Amino acid sequence: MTHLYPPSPPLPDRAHARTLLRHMVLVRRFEEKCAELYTREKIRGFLHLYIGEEAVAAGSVPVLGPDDSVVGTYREHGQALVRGVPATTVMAEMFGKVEGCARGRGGSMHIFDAGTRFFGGNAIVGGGLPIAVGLALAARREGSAHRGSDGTRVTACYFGDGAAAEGEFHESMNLAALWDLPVLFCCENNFYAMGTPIEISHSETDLALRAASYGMPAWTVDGMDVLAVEDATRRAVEAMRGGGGPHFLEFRTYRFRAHSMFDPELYRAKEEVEKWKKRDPITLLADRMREGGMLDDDGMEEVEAEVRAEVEEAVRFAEAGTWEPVEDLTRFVYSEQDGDDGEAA
Amino acid sequence: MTHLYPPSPPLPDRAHARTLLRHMVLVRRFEEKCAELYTREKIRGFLHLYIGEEAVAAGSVPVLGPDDSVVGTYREHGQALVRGVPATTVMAEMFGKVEGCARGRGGSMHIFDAGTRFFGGNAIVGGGLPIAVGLALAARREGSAHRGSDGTRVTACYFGDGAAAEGEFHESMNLAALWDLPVLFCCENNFYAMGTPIEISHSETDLALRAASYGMPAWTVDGMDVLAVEDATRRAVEAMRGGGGPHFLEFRTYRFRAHSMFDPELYRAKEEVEKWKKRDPITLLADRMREGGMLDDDGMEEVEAEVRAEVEEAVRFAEAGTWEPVEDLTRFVYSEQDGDDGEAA
Amino acid sequence: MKTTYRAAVREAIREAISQDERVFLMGEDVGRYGGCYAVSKGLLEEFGEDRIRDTPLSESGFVGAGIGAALGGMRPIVEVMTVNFSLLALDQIVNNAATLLHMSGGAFNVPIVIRMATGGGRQVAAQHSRSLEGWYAHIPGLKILAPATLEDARGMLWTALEDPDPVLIFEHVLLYTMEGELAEGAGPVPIDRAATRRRGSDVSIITYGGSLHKSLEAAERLAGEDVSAEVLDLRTLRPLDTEAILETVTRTNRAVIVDEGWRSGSISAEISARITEGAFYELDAPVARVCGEEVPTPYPKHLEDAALPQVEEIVEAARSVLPRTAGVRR
Amino acid sequence: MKTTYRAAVREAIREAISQDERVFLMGEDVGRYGGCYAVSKGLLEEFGEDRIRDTPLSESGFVGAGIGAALGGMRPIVEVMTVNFSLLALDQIVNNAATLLHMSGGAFNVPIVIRMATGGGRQVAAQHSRSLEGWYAHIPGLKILAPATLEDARGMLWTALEDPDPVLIFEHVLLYTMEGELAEGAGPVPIDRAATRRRGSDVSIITYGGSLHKSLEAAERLAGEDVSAEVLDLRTLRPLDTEAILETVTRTNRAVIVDEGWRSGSISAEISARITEGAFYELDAPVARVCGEEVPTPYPKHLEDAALPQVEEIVEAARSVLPRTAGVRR
Ligand SMILES: Cc1ncc(C[n+]2csc(CCOP(=O)(O)OP(=O)(O)O)c2C)c(N)n1
Ligand SMILES: Cc1ncc(C[n+]2csc(CCOP(=O)(O)OP(=O)(O)O)c2C)c(N)n1
Ligand SMILES: [Mg+2]
Ligand SMILES: [Mg+2]
Repeated sequence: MTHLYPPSPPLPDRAHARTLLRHMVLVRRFEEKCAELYTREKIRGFLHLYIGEEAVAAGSVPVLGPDDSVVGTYREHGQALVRGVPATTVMAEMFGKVEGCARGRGGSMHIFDAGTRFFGGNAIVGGGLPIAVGLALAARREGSAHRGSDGTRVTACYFGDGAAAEGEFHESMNLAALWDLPVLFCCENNFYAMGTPIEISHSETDLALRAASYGMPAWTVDGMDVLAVEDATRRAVEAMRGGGGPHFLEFRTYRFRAHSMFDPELYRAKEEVEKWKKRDPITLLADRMREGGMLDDDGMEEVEAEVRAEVEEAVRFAEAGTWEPVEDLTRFVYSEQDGDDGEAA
Repeated sequence: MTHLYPPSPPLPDRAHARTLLRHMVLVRRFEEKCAELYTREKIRGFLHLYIGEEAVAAGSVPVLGPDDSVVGTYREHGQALVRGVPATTVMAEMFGKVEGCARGRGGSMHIFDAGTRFFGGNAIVGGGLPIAVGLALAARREGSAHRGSDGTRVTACYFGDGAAAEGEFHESMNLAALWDLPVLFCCENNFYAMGTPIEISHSETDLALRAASYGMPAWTVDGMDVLAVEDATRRAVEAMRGGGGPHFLEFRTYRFRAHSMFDPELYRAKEEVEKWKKRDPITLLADRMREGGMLDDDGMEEVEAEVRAEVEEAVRFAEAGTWEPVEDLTRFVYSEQDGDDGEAA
Repeated sequence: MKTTYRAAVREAIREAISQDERVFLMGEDVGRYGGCYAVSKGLLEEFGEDRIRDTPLSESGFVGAGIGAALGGMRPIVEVMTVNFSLLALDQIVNNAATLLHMSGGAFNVPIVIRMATGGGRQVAAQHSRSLEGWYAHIPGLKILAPATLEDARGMLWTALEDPDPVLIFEHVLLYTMEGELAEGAGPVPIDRAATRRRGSDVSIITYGGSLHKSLEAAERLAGEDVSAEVLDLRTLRPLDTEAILETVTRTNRAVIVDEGWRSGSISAEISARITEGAFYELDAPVARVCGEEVPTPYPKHLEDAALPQVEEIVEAARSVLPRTAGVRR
Repeated sequence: MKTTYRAAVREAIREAISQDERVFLMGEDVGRYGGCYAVSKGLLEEFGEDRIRDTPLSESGFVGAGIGAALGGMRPIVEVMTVNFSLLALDQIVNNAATLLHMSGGAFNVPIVIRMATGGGRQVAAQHSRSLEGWYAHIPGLKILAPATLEDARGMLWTALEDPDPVLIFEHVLLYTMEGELAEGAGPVPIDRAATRRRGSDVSIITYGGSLHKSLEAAERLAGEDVSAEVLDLRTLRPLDTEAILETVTRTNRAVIVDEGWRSGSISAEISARITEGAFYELDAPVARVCGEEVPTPYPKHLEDAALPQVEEIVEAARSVLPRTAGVRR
């Protein structure tokens, strides 16, 4: 692969660089634990790992403020953890326990969290895109009074290269651009939709180019370089706060693992995976920090230790969680009002 | 409006020019008669007139050969008549008579004709686009043996500016370009989708530009100039016969009448309509033919007389047609096989 | 106040927009065109583009945007021109609107109201005449309304907008021009209760929406034959008011269900099954159904009429469940 | 020959492609990935890209393209990964595939076969566990199959490909790994006939698809209580084999319907209604239904299990329609 990205931005201060690193390590170790727990059958159903793509979440999500909104996919542990959904409740969700962020009803593909405005966890490819448009529409109306002070509330929507072939992508891009809404389209181009390489999905594989055809600023970003991700996201969000309308960011990245736990990976060569692993986003940043004198072995171990503790705590929390009583099965079909039980009629 | 079209092509020979003129006059008079029959309640339901847009059908459809296919919309009388679906069976269809090209089951919005490979008549906006892709897919496989001689079979799909906002447009454009299929996308941009002007439908109103973003040749054509329409269509079809893959033609045109018989036209100014009427496609060609010495008042009257006879014959045929017996109501839900009656079980 | 069904819906929208700044109307041609059935005529001029939003042709996109806006604190009224086009938005309606509350374990409810025209009878053929409200009623998480009177057209929309969950309102195309009296002070109408439109003791005609008026006409004709038919207007298809259904059937011991949807798998089947389950031993005859013929709606009037339930069929179905001595008061 | 349901479907596809040059398979990840349930594993290598076509994620686009290809003379097998995603293609399926023959007055038939996985039981939660085959059965113009055995998985696909009209085949996700014997010479299977899977005289269990095996297990348990249960496998949900349904109920006088779909408006309702209409006076007890709970499928196993029909519930439902003396042979 040839990279036509601008040079990587300079290293930020040590504290900030460490936060970026820590976020990536957290997602990596959390998911490695998930894979292990999957084989131990603590986690079931579909499990889609983000390993290899951590720079995208770690670089982009923290640029958003607490009043902004995030819409994810079924491969959303990364965004959720970096957004601040506690690792404990995310893990409990994957165990299916009531203490999970979605009371265990959703599992891995359906992470939701009201407190951090994390709106899923959508397992229909492309299904979150129109929702993001609507959240931005709401933010614009509600937010018009705020514009002067803290700017427009942004809705960041994550989706894959495969999703961009869906009709809902077209409709959402057009609506956002037409209505000039503050949607940040974050395309995680990992070059595959399950086993389908991007050349088999798109007639025009330069997704930023396609996006630009809606009259929307659209940039291609090195999604393995967390500093580049952060820089691009910052510029986009700043423009949006100033009323700049929707932006499209294509993050070129790669998943190191299989699509899901069921995928025998027949469709790609081991060498290709190995080649990408040489640009492991964690190593890339760690090496630069080392070069910049911001990190040594002890420092790295400290990060790992913190993360280890957090992940262990998450597993303990999930293990200690409780199962929802079967009597509650039909709750949450309808909202519970005035003492009624929300059951289906 | 400013026109950035290339200069109009030269006039063809008299016989050919007369055919173009005759087709346009046929569609015009046929539809004027339809409007009259609608007020007389011979035609019911939805009736969408093509008046003003005749140059698109007259210029493009005859470029196709008998083995090519046509997919239309609910505003398809023009394409059907020019394609050679007899005016008689089209009119009978609108009367709802068994002699109609769809046995009267479909009415104005659902003109179908197997003999001329006219595949509807689709009243779901955008619904015909994927079907055109599929027809082209079939033609490619079936046709691979033919390539050497008469080239690839082309599927022409007509749709509006409004349709281009639908998700199916995106999916179909991508599939056709990705699979390099001989689909001729004929976008009839009449600047409105019902009462919605194109600026309210599309963030990028230059539809050919949007289409080109799929990596497909896409041209903007003066849709009021039948010679320009024909020329562009010819070039596209020639390229496709040579294996050139899909092409997109944006025909800029205008409907002189209301969207349907129910439309009070609140959304556009009379002046705008009048301005466009100055570029009436029939007058444009007739004037050039007069200038070129190919047409005089007698010649025009001759065309009108021929068309009048054809339309009168169509009405007579439709009037004389028969009503399908009520006992046959549930036919055509399933195909009739081996003497079974195809009824729903 | 003399008004029409169309105007009653418009009034409800107007009042909602006036009183609640979270409410807005969005859909194809709701603004400049005035709505394809003229329901929203004049509202764009009155409220401006922010509250009356014309959308491009992109049903999945703008229905999904409505869901997102609802999640974001708004109270959108999304108009899909007709139920036929709603199939393009079905993923958003079923996989998101109906499901988000549950998937999120109660964290996110979706207070959206989606209105659409439904039904046949206007000779607009197969792709424009479907009656799918009963089909939608299969989906847990949705509430499905089919107001058949002026009062309900206005009052159920109000209640729907108060509801925390997604509500779909199906307006039968033939009702828009229906005229009638509407009390100035007519208030909200519950969205979980059927209404008895005519009292009777011999047979229960259970129906909703466009078929209500045919059923009332049938009941009137039956009265002429000395048969006393009760007419129950379901009004809401999900949740079904099973209690009201069983109550009337238990009283009359005979039931006819009238439903414009295609017979197989229509809501009439569910009603029949519930009657069997809840009032089997009360039934004096099998439950009868008068439904749409199982054919895509044909264009010609005589075939379309034959495809839809008609008054005479309802009368005959009622006769068929009555004892042989029908017409002679039992 | 010992094989699996998955392999039986694969064999049917392989043979169809080998024998009929019009047949091709198209869908997301059917090629390089080998199919999301590994049904088409190896077929790309065997037949090449022209016959095994990987599509982009665009359900409406490629299902519509399948319809177009069928109109153009091909015999496409379109795979939609699961019924959940088919909602994105519903407009094409309902407004085009099911309707074109009628709208065109018989001019254009659509010989397409659309296969999809359906059902729950794999803890993949609300958006991946729906059971909507009964819902699809509401649509005139479609044929709806739900093969539950190896023989049917293979033989019904063959017959479906011979059919001139659109056929939807629903494969229950839990069946793919089911092993069993399949006769080498096993031939085509009719797509309009139910099959009696177990003979019995006390009660008829009417079911299909994934629930067949639970029903057979329930019948086995009931046999232990000296109750003789007949098990009818519908196999095809549209057209429903009403004759077979009425025949068994007329014989046993008691019926239990087992259906994984959400109860309200499921195919179980239609079956119940038809029994009422056709065998009311033969019934000794109200028809019972064992259906999916009306909740989007929850992720945790104990809740998912509770949401789906289970053997014990079927046994209890059968007991409930039997006379009090059940267990003592009448
Ligand atoms: C509408 C829809 N179709 C198919 C699927 C099955 N599916 C799940 S993930 C996936 C691949 C999506 O690829 P991409 O958008 O690139 O995201 P990635 O998995 O690479 O992150 C597919 C086909 C689905 N969930 N939803
Ligand atoms: C999916 C769908 N949505 C809405 C409609 C209602 N409708 C019929 S025609 C039309 C306008 C289409 O505009 P355009 O594509 O520009 O074609 P035109 O009518 O201008 O020829 C609309 C909204 C429909 N038929 N199908
Ligand atoms: Mg991808
Ligand atoms: Mg237009």
